[in-house]
Order: sequence, then structure tokens, then C-alpha cells
Amino acid sequence: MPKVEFWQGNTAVVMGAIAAGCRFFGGYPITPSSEIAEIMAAELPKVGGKFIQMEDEIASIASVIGASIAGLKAMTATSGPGFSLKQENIGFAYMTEVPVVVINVMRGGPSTGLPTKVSQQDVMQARWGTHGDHETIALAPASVQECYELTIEAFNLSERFRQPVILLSDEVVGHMREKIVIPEKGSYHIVDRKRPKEDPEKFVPYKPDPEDDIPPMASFGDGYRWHVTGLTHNQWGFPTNDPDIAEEKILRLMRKVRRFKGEIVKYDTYEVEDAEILVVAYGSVSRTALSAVREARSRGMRVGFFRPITLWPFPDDELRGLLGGVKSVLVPELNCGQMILEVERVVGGKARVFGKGLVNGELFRPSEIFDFIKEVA
Amino acid sequence: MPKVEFWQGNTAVVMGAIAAGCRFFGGYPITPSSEIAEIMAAELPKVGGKFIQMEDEIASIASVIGASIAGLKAMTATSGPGFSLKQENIGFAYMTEVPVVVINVMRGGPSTGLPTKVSQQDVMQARWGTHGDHETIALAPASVQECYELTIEAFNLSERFRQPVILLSDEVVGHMREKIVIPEKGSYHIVDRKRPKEDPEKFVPYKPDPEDDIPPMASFGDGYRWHVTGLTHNQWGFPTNDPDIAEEKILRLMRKVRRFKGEIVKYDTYEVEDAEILVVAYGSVSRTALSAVREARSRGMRVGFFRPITLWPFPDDELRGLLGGVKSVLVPELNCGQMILEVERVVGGKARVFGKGLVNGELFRPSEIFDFIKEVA
Amino acid sequence: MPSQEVLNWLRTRFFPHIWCPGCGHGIIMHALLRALVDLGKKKEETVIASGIGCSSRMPGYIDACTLHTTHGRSLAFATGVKLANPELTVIDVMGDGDCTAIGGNHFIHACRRNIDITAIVMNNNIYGMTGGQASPTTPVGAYATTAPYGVLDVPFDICKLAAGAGASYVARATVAHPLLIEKYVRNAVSKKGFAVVEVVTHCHTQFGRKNKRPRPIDNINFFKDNSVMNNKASNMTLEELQGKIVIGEFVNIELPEYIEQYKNLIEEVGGNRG
Amino acid sequence: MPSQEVLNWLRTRFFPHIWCPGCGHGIIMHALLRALVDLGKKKEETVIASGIGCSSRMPGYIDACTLHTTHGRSLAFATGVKLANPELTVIDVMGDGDCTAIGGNHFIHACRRNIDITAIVMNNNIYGMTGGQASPTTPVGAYATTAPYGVLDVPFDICKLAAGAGASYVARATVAHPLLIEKYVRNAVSKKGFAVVEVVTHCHTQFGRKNKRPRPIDNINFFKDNSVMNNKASNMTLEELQGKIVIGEFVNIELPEYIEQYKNLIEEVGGNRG
Amino acid sequence: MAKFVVDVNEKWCKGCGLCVAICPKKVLEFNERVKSEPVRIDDCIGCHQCENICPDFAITVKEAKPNA
Amino acid sequence: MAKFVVDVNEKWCKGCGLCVAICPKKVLEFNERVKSEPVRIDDCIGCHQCENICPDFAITVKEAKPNA
Amino acid sequence: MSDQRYEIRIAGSGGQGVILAAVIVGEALALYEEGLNVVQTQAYGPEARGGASKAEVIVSRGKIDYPKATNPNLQVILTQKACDEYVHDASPNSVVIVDDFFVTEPPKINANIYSLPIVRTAREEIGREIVTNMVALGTIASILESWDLAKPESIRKAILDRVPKGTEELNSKAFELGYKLIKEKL
Amino acid sequence: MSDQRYEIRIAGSGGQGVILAAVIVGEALALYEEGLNVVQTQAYGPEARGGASKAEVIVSRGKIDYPKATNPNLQVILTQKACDEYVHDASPNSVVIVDDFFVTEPPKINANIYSLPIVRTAREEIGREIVTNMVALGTIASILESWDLAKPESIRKAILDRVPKGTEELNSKAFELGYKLIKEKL
Ligand SMILES: Cc1ncc(C[n+]2csc(CCOP(=O)(O)OP(=O)(O)O)c2C)c(N)n1
Ligand SMILES: Cc1ncc(C[n+]2csc(CCOP(=O)(O)OP(=O)(O)O)c2C)c(N)n1
Ligand code: SF4
Ligand code: SF4
Ligand code: SF4
Ligand code: SF4
Ligand code: SF4
Ligand code: SF4
Ligand SMILES: [Mg+2]
Ligand SMILES: [Mg+2]
Repeated sequence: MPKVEFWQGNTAVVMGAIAAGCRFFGGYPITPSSEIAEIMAAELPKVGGKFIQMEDEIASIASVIGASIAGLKAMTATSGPGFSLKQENIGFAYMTEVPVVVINVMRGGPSTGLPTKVSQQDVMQARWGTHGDHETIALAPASVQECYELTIEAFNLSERFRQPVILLSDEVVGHMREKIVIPEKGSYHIVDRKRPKEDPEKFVPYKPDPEDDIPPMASFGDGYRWHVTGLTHNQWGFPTNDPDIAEEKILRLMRKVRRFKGEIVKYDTYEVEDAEILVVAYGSVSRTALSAVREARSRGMRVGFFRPITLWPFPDDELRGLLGGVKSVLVPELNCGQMILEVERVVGGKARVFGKGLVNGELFRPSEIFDFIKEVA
Repeated sequence: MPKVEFWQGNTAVVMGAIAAGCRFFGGYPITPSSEIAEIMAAELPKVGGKFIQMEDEIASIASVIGASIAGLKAMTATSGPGFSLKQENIGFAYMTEVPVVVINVMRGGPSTGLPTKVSQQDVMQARWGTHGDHETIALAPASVQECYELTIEAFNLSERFRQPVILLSDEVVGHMREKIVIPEKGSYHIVDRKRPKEDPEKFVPYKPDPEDDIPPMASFGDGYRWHVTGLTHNQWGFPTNDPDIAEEKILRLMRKVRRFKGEIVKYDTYEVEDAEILVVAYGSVSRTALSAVREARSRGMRVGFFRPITLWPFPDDELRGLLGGVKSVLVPELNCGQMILEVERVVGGKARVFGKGLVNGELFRPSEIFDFIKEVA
Repeated sequence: MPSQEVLNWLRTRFFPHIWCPGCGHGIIMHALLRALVDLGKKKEETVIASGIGCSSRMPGYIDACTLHTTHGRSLAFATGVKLANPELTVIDVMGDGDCTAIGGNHFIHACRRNIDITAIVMNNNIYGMTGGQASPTTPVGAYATTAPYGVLDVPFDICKLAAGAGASYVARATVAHPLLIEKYVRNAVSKKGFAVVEVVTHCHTQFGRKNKRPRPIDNINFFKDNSVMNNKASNMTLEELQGKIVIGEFVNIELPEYIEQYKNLIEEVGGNRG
Repeated sequence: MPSQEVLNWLRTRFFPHIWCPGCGHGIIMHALLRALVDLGKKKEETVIASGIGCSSRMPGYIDACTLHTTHGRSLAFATGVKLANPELTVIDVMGDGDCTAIGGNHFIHACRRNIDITAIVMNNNIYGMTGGQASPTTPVGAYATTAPYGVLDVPFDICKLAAGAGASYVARATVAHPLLIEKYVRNAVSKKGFAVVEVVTHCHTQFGRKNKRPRPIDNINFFKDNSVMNNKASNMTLEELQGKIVIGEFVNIELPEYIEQYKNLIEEVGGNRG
Repeated sequence: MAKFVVDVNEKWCKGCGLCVAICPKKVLEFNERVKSEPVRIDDCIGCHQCENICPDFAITVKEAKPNA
Repeated sequence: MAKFVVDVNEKWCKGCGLCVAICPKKVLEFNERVKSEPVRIDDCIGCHQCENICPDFAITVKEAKPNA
Repeated sequence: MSDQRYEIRIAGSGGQGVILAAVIVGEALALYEEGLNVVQTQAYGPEARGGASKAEVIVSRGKIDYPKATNPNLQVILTQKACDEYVHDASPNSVVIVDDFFVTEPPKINANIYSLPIVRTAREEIGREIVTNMVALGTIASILESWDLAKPESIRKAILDRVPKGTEELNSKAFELGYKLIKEKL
Repeated sequence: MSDQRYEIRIAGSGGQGVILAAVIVGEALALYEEGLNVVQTQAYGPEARGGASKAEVIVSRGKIDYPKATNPNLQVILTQKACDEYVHDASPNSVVIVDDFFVTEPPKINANIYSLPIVRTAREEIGREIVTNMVALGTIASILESWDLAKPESIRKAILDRVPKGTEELNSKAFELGYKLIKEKL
């Protein structure tokens, strides 16, 4: 029988990670993500995994990338300031195509801001925080159950696409305790990175599998010798300035994700069929929003609900497909307007788009979103 | 008589900074921005200013913020990887409202990428690179002359709005040598931060001037005692978790820029009146684009040119105002599609928007953009 | 002890402060302020900088020019402040985590560069603020929230690190010796150059509770019982020194101060006439 | 010296390498490979990591598991690699800028933490790759592109820094002593724990040209003329040591190795049966 | 008569007990509000240890003015 | 007859001159392509200094096989 | 049974263990009762060491969307500061239990207010103020039982799961005293 | 006068000073000639130390938009590698000067190709290969003069602004030799 637990979101992230096969965690404490490191410290040795507290966030993500190159599924967790510090090395992982999972439990910013309070201010940073181009995969859990499941999903996507995957949790979801049903081992899907099949002497480490544009990955220590560099490189992994090779490398990085966007994006809807007003919300805010939408429906208002679970790539086609009768799209966010920019772009003038930001460190109350709906209706 | 020089873009940045009153530079070398540090090292002592090479990029921006708090106009310069590292402390400057100028001479990314090659891959990072909300002011020079003038402008905006201002240069503009006419002292406008007038005992360091939402700024050492913190704070600069105060602080940070967007944004146009095709380009690419637009015009094609000089805030109203007869908007960029997202949002379905990315480390050749125009025409 | 003069340096409107009852950080702040009063410093010409941590909350309570920066980076901020205005007295107060974990690089470079700044490291062997995670000075075997089975890695000796990096003044006291703190801080601030005072202190809330010193006084007693002055320590065997806290002044040498050199340079290139 | 065996460790298809004619980095690579051959290491079980810099281009030329990371961070990457697979021999090759400027924090923490990794610091007193900017080891008074009037700040003594941070093996050689490099690298790699070998080398292109040692041989001669073995140095006065490069083994002590401790922990909590 | 005055600022005192424990003369004790209070002021030797150890700046030791 | 063979790989030699300068027996000189060349091989004492100092792995010193 | 949503709040100062108390309520309801959905949240500042903090538990047989209390049905308030800050959004006719020692000015709101010696029971009857939160848990158990939402036994079990070995008896005793404190008044 | 755009490229290997040569051309045209717009750019890899590098100067009396050469009117090429890599976009009938020592296979393109002893002049007549770029500058000065675009005097001045004190004579001599090298052939 599946086990039931009453866990914090942060606990569920750890347990989800371990269930996904995570065997390395390198981290540096920061509120409100510290529990992830603490629980990892307790749990990883029990499964033969390695926990290490590094000297800072930069070293943390670096150690995680190193561990992944040496063959372990690996992750780090942080919050705003630490997420900023990790950006350079996250970029290295994109370039070198090393699977890693990065958790950002969002708190109030900018800067040190409101360390113990909730926000959704790092949504755009998750997409654009590092210099240089790449495609981002970022997931936003809205419940403790999802902390568990989406962490597994994050590892799966990361292993499949050989790139960092970001779990954008937030202070409410991370610290909230909730009933969670632990799926039985084997009942969920686990993806492991594709390994090379050829002889080590014939191995071409960045030769993409034409099937999916993704090169199989060897680990240091399993008999293959290869070169990893953050410089733009050719199929052998060696630096090059050749314009054509450089371009193909970057374009492939984009393509390997864009090709499979349809498979990657996850979202949730409620009562969208006849909706004239659509509320788009994610993460902890989506819980308030759903509550407000239910309230509105109970009063006979034609309001629907759309929750991107995958924030990046943004489920644009999926949202566009729902716009039929929609006259207004509402985007409540715990920031000054981030995802709304994407929504505006996607809606492209086909409906009016209204944003509502909240940056006082609190979660929207249902009445606030309900009032927002009423204003627009 | 104004002096004529034949300078590198990076030299012009230094000379512009010194003309603007910059008296502190803290930096860490990185291609293709290093000349800025090198020339600063030679020039600053000559005007009694301070140059320091710090241990890394994080320390560089920190020293610059410290120097600004102690009363000097201060700047740092870097490229992609260093720009990523500076993000946390750039966020601190937004939160604490400390004027600083940050130069990013863009090179090919992601990661170490193509250090000696050009790109425009950090445009979105300039807007969204740090955790937490704020408004960005970022300028993109397209000539050596502009490197000089926009650096002065960057200091002016920074002093006026008490926040970081980013100069998004690129490898071509930074390393290019060009004839430049040095404006005579006094012929250009210099803005200095507003200083408090009240008695030190009555000083309320974050009490906004109702005129412009910007608090006058004292310097350490000039008789005022005040507290600077990256935590969310009240008007006295002291940490608070009070939701209303927290919200007002962040909203004011956004508002102080948004209110004056009209005054901040600069852009350039060419033959837009009857244009059916509009090419939107910035930085070094705008030079190629303009050349292609001239070529198209010479062949009788109705093509216009729009160059955002201020990349952030994006000149949205200004662009929207030009869309009248425009059927297609073309956005060539040295990235996989960044500013085009903003253009799409602004155009909002009123014209078709086409992007063309180039990420091979080269600058577009005129024929490439001309062909792009022909494709669409 | 001119207590009223010390109180004058406080932003009393924020009192009582946020530190736990009995937290050592307050003892250090007290000693620091006594030293500043003693040295006749002026509040508007004194800068107190810090990073992030319980200890780093100190500047908020001191009625001077105060700068609460980002975690680990305060010495780099302080470097900019001091270079920009060398007339200011600049004191940087940091926690062990702030200074030697994330801030380690800025710390060793400040030691090397020798700018006239005083660094006070409040070493409570733990990350207090964030809930008791191990720091680079948590002893081997001690428990912490990120070391539920005991710490494995050898801690830094902050004074040795500072000396190895080239600092011109290095001393250590504990909160069980408030007058020694005061004295070393006075010497450090008077020193023309980069000076480090490590103050061994306690976080009974996060460290003590897990490591058999749950009350503030348990820690003070522990420090009293286990401190050895360095002149005495130099006659002790490694074995005898096991578990001891060696206190005293370790380095006090004359080195060229960076800003002095820079002023000379400005003079040379004529930047003073501009 | 089994030269063919050394050549077998090279990715010869990338030769000649990008280093300037006569650059010391090649001498160090040569010595490193001789040491590895001598120790009987296997290429597929050897990891060579580096940051960014001319020196850090070395891994690209070595036919092993090679990892060219971000500037200054390679020791943190290497830490992850070694923890993930303790069977690997992990060697981290860094420049003076990479290791002691931006990478200083990872360096001192690696020294402290004592994971079985060997760090080779190629100290040419300059940022070669980016065009000759001053590094934390550029001597006072020397010229660099960011020190057009001469360097003002006191350089690190890398070996002292490593010792102060707690490293279990610390040695220094120069490129004028290729066999000494080889020997120290061999000792370092054999050491169970974190080991540092500083190799003093030259960048005649960026440093030498500005500082009167423009030819490779000028530098080799300079190193020959100015090196003193540490046993001899200990009998010299500070004045006599002025301008000298002290070479030799400075630290060689036994300390608990981190991963060994961690393995014990896994054993204790039963993680080995999982 | 007591030679010293030991002032405790009850608003700031958090009852940590350090002064109570450290006083060599056992001058201080907790009152019912768990604040420090000099109960044997006559024994006070004016050593300032309580003042200097108080993390909350809640204690001031002064010489008693004889004719006050 | 020479006891040693000093092989110079001209493709890799960059003409830095280190081997030429360091050889205790002045065995090596630059040729017209500015590559190192053993011109006094009989003087070679097989000390390997040239090999070890060459940053370009361009020199190999071997014992001459007497009957080769 | 209806999907009614019950909101429980425990508030006090940093050191009083209000979060642990809420976690135990949550665990009791989630793990030892059938068919309940439970969400527990908390709020604390960096001033947790001194300032007010609160923890909440939302219970429902239906889905719980919004995870925090909007109008709590039951509040246990242990300090005046917490009372001033939090109590006012009480649901009409809800239960508000305040500590009679620390909360010197009980709120003037439309609720069933009980001023009980929670801290004093811990301090005086057990002799350890540290078990204040267990006494509070006892009062909560009484109320939840009266609402037919949970058996006291569930909370007893959850306490035993959580408290350190060797302190079971102490904590249980505190719980039982708390349970009785209000039982008598209901 | 027309707004014709002239594109000049100097290419060779890292150490040959091609960028300095281009900078000097640029400075000469920008500072010592009237009414010319000038842009100078370069390209080099991290392998600058060995690989091919190129520097370009664009001159026009009109505005210069695109700052790089598309079809150079004048190229001076100092190594075979640079020749192989860069020369092919020469404008039809443009001038291409190649070094006769290092460029062993002159390009087969539609251009006026001159194979001249640039390196050899520096090496043999001056005795310092380091002045190769000055010899190259001399050839460029000749061509620009023949195009009526710049006086050799301007380049001479620009050289003196740039070269280290004490080396003026050496550099000037190299320049003059270069100037003559091609003058004779025009
Ligand atoms: C970049 C960043 N990383 C992590 C944190 C979280 N953080 C705040 S304080 C702290 C540790 C404080 O420890 P210490 O400096 O020893 O101070 P103490 O609280 O013990 O006095 C940490 C890890 C942060 N604020 N910023
Ligand atoms: C984050 C970051 N900052 C700066 C740089 C630029 N950079 C590359 S190598 C280098 C210095 C290299 O010096 P060193 O490590 O001494 O190596 P050397 O070239 O002298 O062998 C610098 C500053 C970079 N690549 N990344
Ligand atoms: S948590 Fe520790 S360091 Fe922080 S205030 Fe409390 S006792 Fe002091
Ligand atoms: S620049 Fe210096 S360090 Fe780099 S390859 Fe040349 S000589 Fe070596
Ligand atoms: S030391 Fe201070 S805070 Fe502690 S009990 Fe004494 S007076 Fe109160
Ligand atoms: S001054 Fe000394 S003797 Fe007097 S109360 Fe304080 S500690 Fe006790
Ligand atoms: S040392 Fe090597 S590269 Fe240098 S000249 Fe001799 S053989 Fe050639
Ligand atoms: S082996 Fe020794 S003697 Fe022989 S050529 Fe080389 S350096 Fe000279
Ligand atoms: Mg601490
Ligand atoms: Mg170097």
C-alpha cells in the first residue's frame, strides 16, 4: 500500500530526489531552502549517497556538476541570492550538457529582501539569469505532493535533455506541511541518461543522436576519456571558433528542447470550457486562485483557471488553445509582473490581459483574487 | 575647438566615464572588456580617482557600491561570465538605491563560449539577471561616439534614479576604433545625485522626494549617519517585515523609473514614415541593419529602421507609435531571439514579427539582413 | 567605563535587539563600542560594515555610518568605502560563516592587500541565523543541522588563515574575556593596515543546544576553562593544546598600507592637482 | 624517462599547442605527465581539471578525463567529481589568477577540507590569457596592464596561504627545475589528502616583456639564480631572502581524509547496503 | 552603605542569567519577572564584570555618590 | 660515435630556444627554419635537460643503439 | 459528511514551540484520522527569536486550496503581542483560547474566548515552561474532539512520534492537563 | 567627392603586429587627413598567439555603417594561413599584396596581386623581423597615395605617435623601404 506522510514541501523535494535516483547533493544553507540541505545530510548517507556542504553557492553548483560528470544524479537547492550566484555555473552546465537539478525556493526580493517571506520574483531569472542563450526547463509545484512528483520529473527531464532543470518552489510550498501519498517504487517513471554504446576509442562525446539531438553521455571513470569545456566546442568537445560549428552547437542546445516542447509542458485547467475570464496562476498563488475561481463559479460567473506547471518552456500553444471565448485573462503573481509578459505575448491582442502583483511578502488571500475577478467581470 | 580622437569603444567608455565624473573603478579583467580596466588604471590616478583590481567580479561590484555610498561616482566593467557573477550585488544596489554604472561588453555565450567574439546574448539577462523585482535601465551604444556619450548618460541616469545603470556594449563596438569628437567640457549635461538638505539628526535616508519618488542621498563621511541594508526596509533604512511598508518600498523602486520612462528612453529611426517593413536593431547589429535598409531604400523598397538606444525600459510606446503602415517587423539579433520577445509583445498582433538570430560569433553582414528583408517583402 | 558614552553609540530605539537572550554577539558589540569611545572616534566618521548573519545584524544597532551588505561580501564593500574616503574609520564585523565560508576569498585578499580596515570575526562555530548549519569553524564531531552525524571536515584556524594570507595584525579573544576583546579591537583599529580580531563566541541556541552547552553561561565557562594565552601555549605540546582555544596577539607587523601607496601614486602622476 | 609513454598521454592531434613559444606551462605539463607515467596511472581513471587561463588550457591536451571549468571554480568541480567517484585520481591544474584571485575561496576550503585531490598551481605572476593584468602574485613594483605604474599590493605567498588554510602537503618548485616539479607532483599525487604543488613559471609574453625578462630563457635563468631550497633558506636572514624564491616541501602531515570519513559514515548508517 | 550602584534596565534585560552567574560576589539574582536585580548591592566590588558581559547593554555599574 | 640520439620534432618545435640555451654541452642550435637541431651530437651526455625543458614535447633523447 | 473547512491557529513568541504544536496537530489529523485533508503553514520573521510567530492548520474532508487561515475557527494565543497582531480575523463564534498569564488584555471580538492558565500549568504544575505547547495541544484536542473532527488519541500518538526519547511522560502529562483545562468549560 | 567606401585589410599571424599596423592606418586617416570617416576593427581567436588574425580599416567620406570589410579594396597578407582563410572576398580588381616569403601559394583570384619581400625586407635590410608591420605600412601608404586617399606623410606622423621612443628611426626606415617596394611597381 502506498505510504501516507505529512511532510513539508522541502522534505518532499528531498524524498522525491532520492526516489529519482539522486545520490549527490552539494549545497549552502539559505532560508527558506535550508531544510532541503539538512534533510539531504541525514538521508543521503543512508542510501550510500554523498552530501557535502560547500563554501558557497558557486562551489555548490560546481560540485554538483562535477558529481554528475562522474556519473551521479545530483542536485543543489537555494533561494534568491544563492540562485543569482549560481548563474554562471548553471550556464556552464547548459553549455557542457550536464544534467543537474537546481531547486530555488523563492523568497521576497530584491537583494536580501524578505528572507522568510514568499514571492515569485525569480520566474524570469530562471529563464534569463545566466549570460548567453539556452532553453530553460522550469517547473513550479503547488503542493507537497507535487514537490515530490515534480522533483522526480525534474530529474527525468534533466537526464533526458542533458541540461539543468529548475524547480521553482516558493516559501509557502516549501514550508507548508501537507498530506502526501508516496507512490510505490516502480509505479513512477525514472529516466536515466543515455550512455554511449561504442568503444571508448571511438567515442565522440558531443555527437548528437539524430533521433533527439542529444548526445549520449559517458561518465568519468567508466572507461571513456573525454573533454568537457565551457568554451564553444565541436563534437569532440574541443574548443573551436569555427562559426559554423559554433552556431550549430548553440542552435542544437535550443533545438533539443524546442523539438520536444509538446512532451515537456505540463499544465492544469479548471472549468475552462465556457470561460470568459481565465485566471492564469502558478505555484502557491494557484491555490488561492483556484479557490477564488471556485467561489466565482459558485456564484455563476464564467471563470476558468489555467495553471502552468511547466513555467519554462511556457505552455504557449496550450494557453492559446484555450482562448476561444475568453475575453479577459487575469494573471495574479507575487511579483511586479513577470509571467504576464509571456501571457501578453501569447495572447497577442486576442483578449485583454490584466496583471495583479503582490510584493508584500504575503500570499494572495482568496478574496483578493476574487475581487480582481469581479473588477474585470 | 572640440578634439578629435581615433579611439576604441572601450577607451571611449573610460573617457566618457571620467568626463561624467567617475572617480572610482573596481574591476576584474575579462575579454573583451579588459581594456576598460586597463585604461582606467592609467587614467584615474591622473584625476585623483581610485582604480582597484579586485579579487573577482563579485568583489568588484561590491567595491563600486561601497565607493558610491562613500560619495564617489563609480563603475565596473565586465563581460558575460563576470556579469553573471555580479548579479547578486547588482540587486543589492537596486534595493539600497545606490547609483553605479555597470558595463557589459557582450561576447559569445553561453558559459565561457566565444570570448573574443561578438554577441547580444545578455540583453534579457540585463533585465532579469538578478533575483527579485526592479526596473532596469540599459543602454546599447552602436558607435565609439556613443560609447562616450552613453557612458555619460548612464552616469546621469544612475545618479538621477539612484540605481544601477547598465551599458550593454558588445565586442564589435568595444574593440572597434572610430573617429570620435570629444565634446567640450560644459557642453554636455552632468547630473549629480540629489543631496539631503536637512540636519543630520533629522535625516530620513529613504524618504522619497514626492516630486520624483527618489530620496536624496547622503554619503558616508559627509556628516550624516544612516543605515544601508539589502533587507527590505522602511524610510529610515531599517529592516522591516511589515507587509505594507515592504510593498511600498518595492513598488516605489518600480515607480521611480516607470514614471519617467518617457524621459529615459532614447531611440533612433530612419525612413520610418512610409515604411511597410520595419527593421528593429540595436548595438553593433544596427550598423549592419542600417546599411541593409539604405540598400533596400536605394532599390525602392519601403523599409524603415528603428533602433532602441535604451534597451530597458524598452521604447514600447515609441515603437507602437510607428507601426501605422507597417506590415512586417524584422528583428535581427546576435542571439537566439531575445528582444524579439519584447517586440512581439509590443506589436501585439498588429504586424507580423520575424526574428533572425545569429550565434556564430560574427556580426551580420549587410547582405544577410538585406536578404532577410527581401524574404519578407 | 563611560557607559553613557557607550549608550550614545547605540540606536536605542531598536532595543532590545533581536539576538537571543545571552547571545555572545551583544558582548562583542559592547566591547567594540567601548574601544571606539576610548579611541575618541566620531560616529559620523566611523563606518561599521557587515555581511549577513546574526552577527552581521550588529551595524543596525550602532548609530554610525552602517552598511549591512550581502552574505560574505562586506570586506569588498568596505574596501570601496575606505578607498573612496580614506578619512573614515572602517570596521567590518562578520560571522564565522560570513567571513570564512562564502566570504573567504574577500577575507584573504583583504589580509593580503593591507588596506587600513579592521575586521572583527564573531566566531560562534555555526550558522546561527539560518538555523544551526555547520560552518567552516565547527569542530570535527560536533553536531549541526547539516551535520546530523557530526562534522567530518577539519575547521579553519581563522588566525592562522589570516596570518598565512599576510595580515599585519591578528589577535584572538573570547567573549569570556570582554576586556581583552576591547583591548585587541583598540589595537586593531589603531593599526595602520588590515587588522583581524577573531572573537570566539557562542550560539547556545543553535550550537550549544546540540552540543551540550545549552545555556549562555555554559559557553562562557567553557571558554574560560579552555582558553590559553599564546605565550603560555607556545610552551605546551600539541597534545596539551588539544581542544584549547589559544588567545592573544599573533601578528603585529608593519607593512606598506595600500591607500598610502595609492596616494603617493596620485601625487606622482599629478592627480592631486586636478 | 620513457618519452613514448609520456607522448601516449597527449592528444597529439591538437599539437602544436596554443601556448607561446617557450611558455613555461608546457614544461609543467611535461613534468606532470612524467609523474603520472611513473606512478602507473591509467588515463581513463585520471581526471585533470582546470579553470580558465593559459595554464588552464592544459587539460585539453591530456588524453584523460579532462574538465575545463569556469574561471576559479575548478576545485569545487573537482570536489564533486572525487566525491562521486573516489576511485579516480583527480588533479587540478590552475593558474595563479585562477587559483588565488577568483578561486581563492575554493582553494583555501579545499586545503581545509582535505579531500584527496592534487592541486598544481602554475604561478607566472600574471594573467597571461587575458593580456597581462596583475595577479595576486605579481610582485610589488612590477608592471602589468592594470598596473601601468607598478603593482602596489603585497602578493600572496601561495605556499604559506595553503599551509595557513590547513593543507596536508605543500611544495614549491620552478620551471627551471623540471625534475623537482616531477618529484613533488609524484609525492603530491601519492599523498592521501589535499596536496598543493606551486610551480613558479613565466609568462615572458605578458609579464616578461614588461619586466625585463622578455625571452623564455631570461626567466629560466632568473629562476635558477634566485631559487633557494627551503632547508638552506631557513638559515638565511629575511634580508638575504629578499627577492628569493624558496623552493622545497613545506608541509607534509597526516590528516584525516574527508572521503574516508564519509565512507565510514555511510557504513555506520547502513548506506552501503542499499 | 553600598559603594556602587548597579542599574538594570528591565526593558532591555532578557533574563539570560549571564550577569547573575558571573558576578564574583553573587550580588545579582533574578526577580519574579526573570530580570536581573541586585539583591546584595553592599557586596558589590564595582568590578564591572556584569556590565561587560551583558549582551543587552542592560547593566550599568556606577560609583555611588556618597551624598546622593 | 655519438652515444645519444636527440630527436627534434620540427612540426612541434616553436623555436623558443630554451633547449639551445640550456644544453650544458652546446649540442643544439637553430637551423634556418628557426627550429632546434643537434649540431654537436657527439658531445651529448644524455642529460635529458633539453627534453625536460622543452615546453612543446618536441625533443626526445634516447641512447643510440650501437648497431643501428 | 460536509467538506467544511476548519482553520486552527496557534500563535505566540519564537521560543514557545507553536510551530511544533501545529505540526503535531497536522500529523495527528493527517496520519491518525481517516479521510481528512490537512495543510499546516507558519509565519515567522527573522525576529523569530523574539517577535510574534504563528502556525496554522487547515483541515477539511474536501480539497484544500488556499493553505492559510482566513477566519480561524480555533485559535490558541500565548502572548499579548501575538494576540494584538493575529486574533482579529477570528471567524464569528469561533473559539479563542488565550493564555491567562501573558495575554493580559483579552481581545474584544465576537468569539468564545477562554482565558486559561496554559503557561502557568506548564510552569507550575509540570515545572517546565518548555512544555507550554503540550498544554496548548491538550486544549486543542478537547476542542477538536468536541467538533467530532479528531480523537484525542490521535494527538497523543502524534506527540509520542515527535518528542525526544525520555520526555514522553512529561509531555503526555502536560497534554492531559491541557485537555482537562478546557474540557471542564465546554 | 564621392562617398566611396574603401576597405583595407591586413592579415597575418598573432605576433606580426597586424593590428597595430591597422590602428596606425586608421589614426593617420582619421587624425591627419581631412573629412574622412574611418573605422578600424580586428578579429582574433584565443589562439591569437599562433593562429591567423586580421585587422581592417574602412574609410569613406560618407557615413560608415557596417564596420567590417565585405570586399576589401586592398589587402596585405603576411602568412599562408591568413591568405587561405581571408583573401577570397577580395573586391574584383582590388589590390592584394602578399609576402613573398611566407605566402608560398599566392591566391588565384581576380585581383592585382603583388608578391613582395615584406618580411625579408624587415629581416634582411633592417635586421629586425619585428618591423615587418612597418614595411607593410609602407606598401599601404603607397597604395593610398595612388588612390588619392591619403598622403604618406599622414601615416608617417601616425607611426611616430605610436612607436616607442628610441625606435623611431628603425620604424621609419622600414616604412620607407615598404613604401618604395610597391611604388616601383605601380
Ligand atoms: C548568498 C547567500 N547565501 C546564503 C545566505 C543565508 N545565510 C544568511 S546568514 C548565513 C550564515 C550566517 O552565519 P554566520 O556568519 O556565522 O553568522 P551567525 O548567524 O552565526 O552570527 C547564511 C548561510 C544568504 N543570506 N545569502
Ligand atoms: C568569471 C570570469 N572572470 C574573468 C575571466 C577572464 N579570465 C580568463 S583567464 C583569466 C586569468 C588567467 O590568469 P591565470 O589563472 O594566472 O592563468 P595564465 O593565463 O596566467 O596561465 C581571466 C581573468 C573569465 N574567463 N571568467
Ligand atoms: S541564533 Fe545564535 S547567534 Fe543568533 S542570536 Fe541566537 S544565540 Fe545569537
Ligand atoms: S601569454 Fe604567457 S602564459 Fe599565455 S601562453 Fe603565452 S607565455 Fe604562456
Ligand atoms: S546579563 Fe543582561 S540581559 Fe542577561 S540577565 Fe543580566 S542584565 Fe539581563
Ligand atoms: S560590578 Fe562586579 S561585583 Fe558588582 S554586581 Fe557587577 S559583577 Fe557583581
Ligand atoms: S625547447 Fe622545444 S620548442 Fe623550444 S626550441 Fe627547443 S625543441 Fe624547439
Ligand atoms: S641530453 Fe643534455 S647534453 Fe644532450 S642535447 Fe640534451 S641537454 Fe644537451
Ligand atoms: Mg556564526
Ligand atoms: Mg598566471
